[in-house]
Amino acid sequence: MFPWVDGFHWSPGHIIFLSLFFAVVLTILSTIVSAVWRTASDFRTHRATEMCWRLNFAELPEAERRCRHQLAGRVPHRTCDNAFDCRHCPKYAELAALPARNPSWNVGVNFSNNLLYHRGHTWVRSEDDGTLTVGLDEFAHHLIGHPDSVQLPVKDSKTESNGIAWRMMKNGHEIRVRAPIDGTVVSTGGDKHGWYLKLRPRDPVDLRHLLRGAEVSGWLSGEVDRLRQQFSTPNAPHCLALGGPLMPELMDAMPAADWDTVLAAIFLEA
Amino acid sequence: MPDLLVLDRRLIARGVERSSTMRFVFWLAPWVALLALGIYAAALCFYYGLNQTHMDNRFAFGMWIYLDLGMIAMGAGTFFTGFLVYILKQEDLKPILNSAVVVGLICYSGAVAVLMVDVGQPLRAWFTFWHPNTHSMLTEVTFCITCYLFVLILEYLPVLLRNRQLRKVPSFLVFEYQLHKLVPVLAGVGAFLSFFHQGSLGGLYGVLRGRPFAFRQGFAIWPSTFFLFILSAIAVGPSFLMLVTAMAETLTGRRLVQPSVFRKLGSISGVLLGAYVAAKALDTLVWLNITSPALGFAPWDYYAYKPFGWALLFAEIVPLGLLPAFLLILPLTARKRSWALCGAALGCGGVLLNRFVLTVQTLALPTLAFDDFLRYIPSWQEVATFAGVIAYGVIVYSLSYRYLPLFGQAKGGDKNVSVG
Amino acid sequence: MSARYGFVIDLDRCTGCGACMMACAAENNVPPAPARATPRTGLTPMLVRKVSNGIEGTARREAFIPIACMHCGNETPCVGVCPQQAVEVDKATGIVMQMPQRCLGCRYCMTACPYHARYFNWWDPAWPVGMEKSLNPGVAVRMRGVVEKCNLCPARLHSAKEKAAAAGKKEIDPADYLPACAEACPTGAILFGNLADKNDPVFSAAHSSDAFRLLARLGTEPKVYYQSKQAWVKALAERDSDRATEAQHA
Amino acid sequence: MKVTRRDLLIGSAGAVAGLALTPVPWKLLNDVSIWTQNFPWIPQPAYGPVETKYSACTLCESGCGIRVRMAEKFPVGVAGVRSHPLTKGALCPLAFAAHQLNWHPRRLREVRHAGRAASWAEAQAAFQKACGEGPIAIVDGRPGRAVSSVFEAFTRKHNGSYQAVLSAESQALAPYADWSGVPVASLGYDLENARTIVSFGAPVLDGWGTPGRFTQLWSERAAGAADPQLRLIQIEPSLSRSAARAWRWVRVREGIEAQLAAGLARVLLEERLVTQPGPMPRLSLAEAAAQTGLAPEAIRDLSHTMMENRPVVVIAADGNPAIAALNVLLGAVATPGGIVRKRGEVQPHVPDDPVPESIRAMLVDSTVPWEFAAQANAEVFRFAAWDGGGDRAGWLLPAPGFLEELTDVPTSPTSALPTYAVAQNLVALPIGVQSAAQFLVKIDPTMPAVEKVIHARCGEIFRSRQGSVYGEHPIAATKVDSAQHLEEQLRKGAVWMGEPPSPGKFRCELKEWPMENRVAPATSWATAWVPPVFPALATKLYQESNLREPPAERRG
Repeated sequence: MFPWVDGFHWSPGHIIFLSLFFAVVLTILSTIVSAVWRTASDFRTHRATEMCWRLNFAELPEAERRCRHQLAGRVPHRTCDNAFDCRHCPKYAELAALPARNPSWNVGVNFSNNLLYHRGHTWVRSEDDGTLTVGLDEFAHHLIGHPDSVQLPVKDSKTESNGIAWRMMKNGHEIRVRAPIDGTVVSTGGDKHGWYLKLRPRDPVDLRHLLRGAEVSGWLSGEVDRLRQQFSTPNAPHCLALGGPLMPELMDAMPAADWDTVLAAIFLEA
Repeated sequence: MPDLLVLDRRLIARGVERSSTMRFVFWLAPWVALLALGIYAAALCFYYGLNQTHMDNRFAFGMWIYLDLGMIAMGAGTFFTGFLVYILKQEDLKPILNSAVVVGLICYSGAVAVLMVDVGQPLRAWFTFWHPNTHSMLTEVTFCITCYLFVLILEYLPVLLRNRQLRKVPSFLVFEYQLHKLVPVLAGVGAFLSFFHQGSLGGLYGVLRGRPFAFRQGFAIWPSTFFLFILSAIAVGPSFLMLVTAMAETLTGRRLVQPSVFRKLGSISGVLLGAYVAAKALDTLVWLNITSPALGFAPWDYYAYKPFGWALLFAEIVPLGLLPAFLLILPLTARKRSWALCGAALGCGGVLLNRFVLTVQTLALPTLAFDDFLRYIPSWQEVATFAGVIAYGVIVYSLSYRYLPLFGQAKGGDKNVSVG
Repeated sequence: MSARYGFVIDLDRCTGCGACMMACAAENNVPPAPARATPRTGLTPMLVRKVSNGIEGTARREAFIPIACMHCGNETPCVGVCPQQAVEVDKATGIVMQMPQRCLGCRYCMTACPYHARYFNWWDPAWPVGMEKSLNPGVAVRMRGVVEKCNLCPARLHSAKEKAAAAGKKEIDPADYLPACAEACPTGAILFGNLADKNDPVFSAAHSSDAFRLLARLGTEPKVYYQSKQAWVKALAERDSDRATEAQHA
Repeated sequence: MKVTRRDLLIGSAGAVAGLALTPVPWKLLNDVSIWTQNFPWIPQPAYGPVETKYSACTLCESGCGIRVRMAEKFPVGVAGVRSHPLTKGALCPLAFAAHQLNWHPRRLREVRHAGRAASWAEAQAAFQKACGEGPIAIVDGRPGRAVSSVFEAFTRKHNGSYQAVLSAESQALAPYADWSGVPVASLGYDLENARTIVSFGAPVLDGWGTPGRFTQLWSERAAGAADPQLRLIQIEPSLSRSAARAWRWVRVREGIEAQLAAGLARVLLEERLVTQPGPMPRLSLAEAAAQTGLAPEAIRDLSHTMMENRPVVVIAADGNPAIAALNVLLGAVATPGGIVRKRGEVQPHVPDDPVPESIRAMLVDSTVPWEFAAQANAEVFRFAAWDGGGDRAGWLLPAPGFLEELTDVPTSPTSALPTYAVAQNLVALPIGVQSAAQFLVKIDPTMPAVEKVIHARCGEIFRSRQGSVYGEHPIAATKVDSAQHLEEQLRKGAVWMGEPPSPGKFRCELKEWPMENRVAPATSWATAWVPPVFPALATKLYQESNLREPPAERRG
């Protein structure tokens, strides 16, 4: 193997063989090392969260990747190819100008027109002091009810949009809630407070990617429809009857349901 | 038990429907039992030594070596498709790639495991690396197979990390992404390694001057069997992938890959098989008329012993070589799935027969004028050990199919029966 | 000058008594085979085989062929194939050396050997209680799972060298180095010596008209010669001889 | 801080990676493979000085010269002695594993009575009682040894009878003894001067007589030659190893030696092929041919071939008088190259006593083959070093094994020259083991000790001033300065050999042609050297080579 090991010969055959072997070993090792190193650097440069999100987004079924403008009825059909990040979407401005053709009927859950919504079922409210409050929207709230436990980020920790902002446990299911925006945690609330995080947004503040107005109703109705489909079993509870208000604490009401899939769909997991 | 159900569900990618946990468990149970038996048999061999087998001084290689050669030949589809996709840019074969990687991993890890049982002093196996005799084909095989096994593991890693739970860990997901970008490099290395060890496995017997039935002339240090093995391996590798995929499709009752992929694999297999048969025939003629007589061995002597008659040689070349080649090439049959699969099966059979002849018949035939033809029946330990490897393969493939994106994310539900 | 040790075995003189086998086994601490051993799983570095002219009845003739490692001098089949240099040809003596403590037990060399002169330790070596006291000092017992064969009694060569060294000589005295089998043969059928030495009796014997080697056409230059005046015995040298063929089709 | 699962994963991964960088795993790997190179359960050969001793093998009556390598007081190797006048360095195959026999699983180490463990004291008491009641018999397997005379003395004193069990070689000589009155022990074959040897089924190349003596003669004068100096004609039903290597193999039916001999005799007499006349066999050539399964021509040819180059001698497998008669007819008795009388009487000839009707007790020496069937009603005291299996004796008494007792080795039966050697007790006698002689001396202290007898015989040889002593270098007996010195030499492994025979000296008269195929008595055993037990090594080796089946294991 090596010149100092018994059985090594300085013969051409031996040298060629071993050098080829070492070349192969080095190639394999360098492949691993470079993969690891690139991974590490992605984390150093904070590209990791973004990449994870985009990899997940790529795996989402098409129905869940509809463009906000389709939700608002501005365009008949459009699928987002930008990981829901309208900030860098070339067509955003042009499409946003179109009129929304989508009357906001009752979708079964309430939503507020002065809140901005993220597709991961969080809302964002800008406060006077320039911070942003983040909470769980009513749809998610109805489903989960009161979580058994909440694991919130520590103060001054950073959140990245579409990264995991906080985790909750409910009936043995882990719920990973995606952060709507980039920012620094100023203070943390919880289930009782009605909000979960207060963030100081990273400058420049840009909330363009969050849903508002007609988009929200379109989006939520879509979510409710999917929920209906997922629960379209013979013994479906009346709460899901067409138009009826969403029954609170659905997870407690129907423990047998395939919540794993449902929650994954709701919180944008592939 | 409910935990198991939950775990099972959580491991299956969202939106992918798989058979019920119970059904899956019932499918796995017999294989697990078989694997346990195999492990027990191997343990016997480790503890009491190889007297547990029916090998002996004259039949020093037995069933295990034969099946190793066979498995590795079947595993050749992996490096070859990798080579086609990443080096020759045959993108349309991509859907089969993940499945191919798993098949390769099973074949190679299985073969290495059996080899470890087969040697008398497994604890000294590393001597081969420490004091290598670079003239030995076995050294070449050992080095290449070990390295290639690592490559396969690396190629399998991205597939594994795409599992629903594992991908939740951001670092895993990113690593998978980065590694996947580098896979072409691995494919290249894999192709290089496989080329050599497939060949060396042929050389293994081709260099045996003392066994004129196996001995062949060749270029430089490599006997003709070196090249024949490479050719035959890459010829049936794709066929074997077709068979495995087809089997998975019947078991799951779902179309996993487009017919076009099948056809492409088939035609590649067919063409290479044709080339192989031609080369093999030529080589046989040279051997019968020049090589063997020169060593003082009349060729007809080899085939004077039943059950190893000329029929074996004929079967290897015509019904299990030429015929499948035609079945896979001719549009008429190639387009028909059943015919194509039949051709693939025959092709694999032919190469397996070739490996059998080279390993078993070579040892059974007498060399000294006063020697007799030898017989050898493997012991149950030998059979069980190998059965264990088969079971291991089925288990790994089933688990991979169930929890990993083997054929892209084939969303949508299974049809009738569904395992894996 | 480097020696080429080898045998010239006169098959006409061999009565097949098996003394060479016994002496070899005793010299090299070969363990008795366990009850489960078959004729094909034992250890016989020297093995005498009975051969016949393939005819039944009064015309039948039989002879005995002692077979040990042939110590092939050219393209030595077992040396080339060993993956970890556990087999080597000693340049000074021409002896093909098998090193059990280096062997991994892959048995590739056994498939390579056309003479079947290599043996695998299928069992742990074991003797009846107390019999280990009768083991030959200076010859290590081989462990299970390795290949062994005739190394031409290296212990005897070693002591011959020591003796020569003590006497301050470079070359060993040929009389001091005689493998157990050659020493034991009651009819003097086994002649041992240095084939490279023109004055050595084996040289002339090996070049006599009656001398032949087994499977010489393989081109491995075995250093074990055989000798016989009988045509049918000579015919055993090669596989595709008439006798072999008719024996096949008989 | 809180340790999450993630931290654990990373930690363990790091630990594994880190460990690989330390020498620990590599050292472990190395040590493990070193361990495989000397598993603790593998026996290690003894180390320390190896000394070489010379002696005579006592496993059979041939008494070949052996060179024994001793390490830590135990024999670790047996080889022949080139300077030995009779065997010239040859040994039978089994002798090479003889040093392992003492550890054979069947080695006897304690007294057994009726299958149960007993003590020497009990055995002694029982034998003493038997002597009191009488009559007793002592059976000796190798008459003519110092021990034999102890046996004889004991039987004389305690109104017993001395019985000798003869090997087949000796029995083959018995007819001449009957006809000439010369004791069997004094007769031998002068093979060195014969030119044609006709063996009636005697395994002459397969353990007959002294290993090496005839095989070497054959390999020098006969092997392979088309027209050899020494012709070996083997008459045997099957292609035995002797037949396979013989100059001619005559295939005959089983057990028709006498008929063939008669047929040959007829041809010899009718065609005047022999000079001196003899009684004509009653059997006609045609009848002989019919019974032997040979054509009359074949028998005629055979007799002609026999006479082609002479001297010719016929060797019988056992004491068949018809074949002995053939030798007489051929003039192969008391002539060079035939049956000769040894010069000088080394061992006093001990005559067999008539066997009494009923014997109270029978002491069977360890030299008597296991097959020996003792008289039914007698109480048997069986000495044996190895248990041959079966229930052969009331008393089974452990006797010394290989090289464990001092004994002398008289002339081998087939030898033409008298020899005398002494086998030293190179190995310490195991506890609880003693020889028949020691047993008898304990019972009757007036019995002479073996040492004394040997000493006396050395004295006789010294005074006879005949032959020479073959030690490191052979010297004429006349050159030996004292009996003391001679004994020392012999005890060191030298062998004395007397003068070659002088022709004549005895005659055999044939009244009429003996016809019966004398059935070998129960006391005879296969001529090929069959040990009380087969060395484990040999059993295995013979199994692996296709030489011959190992003797059927005698199971209890």
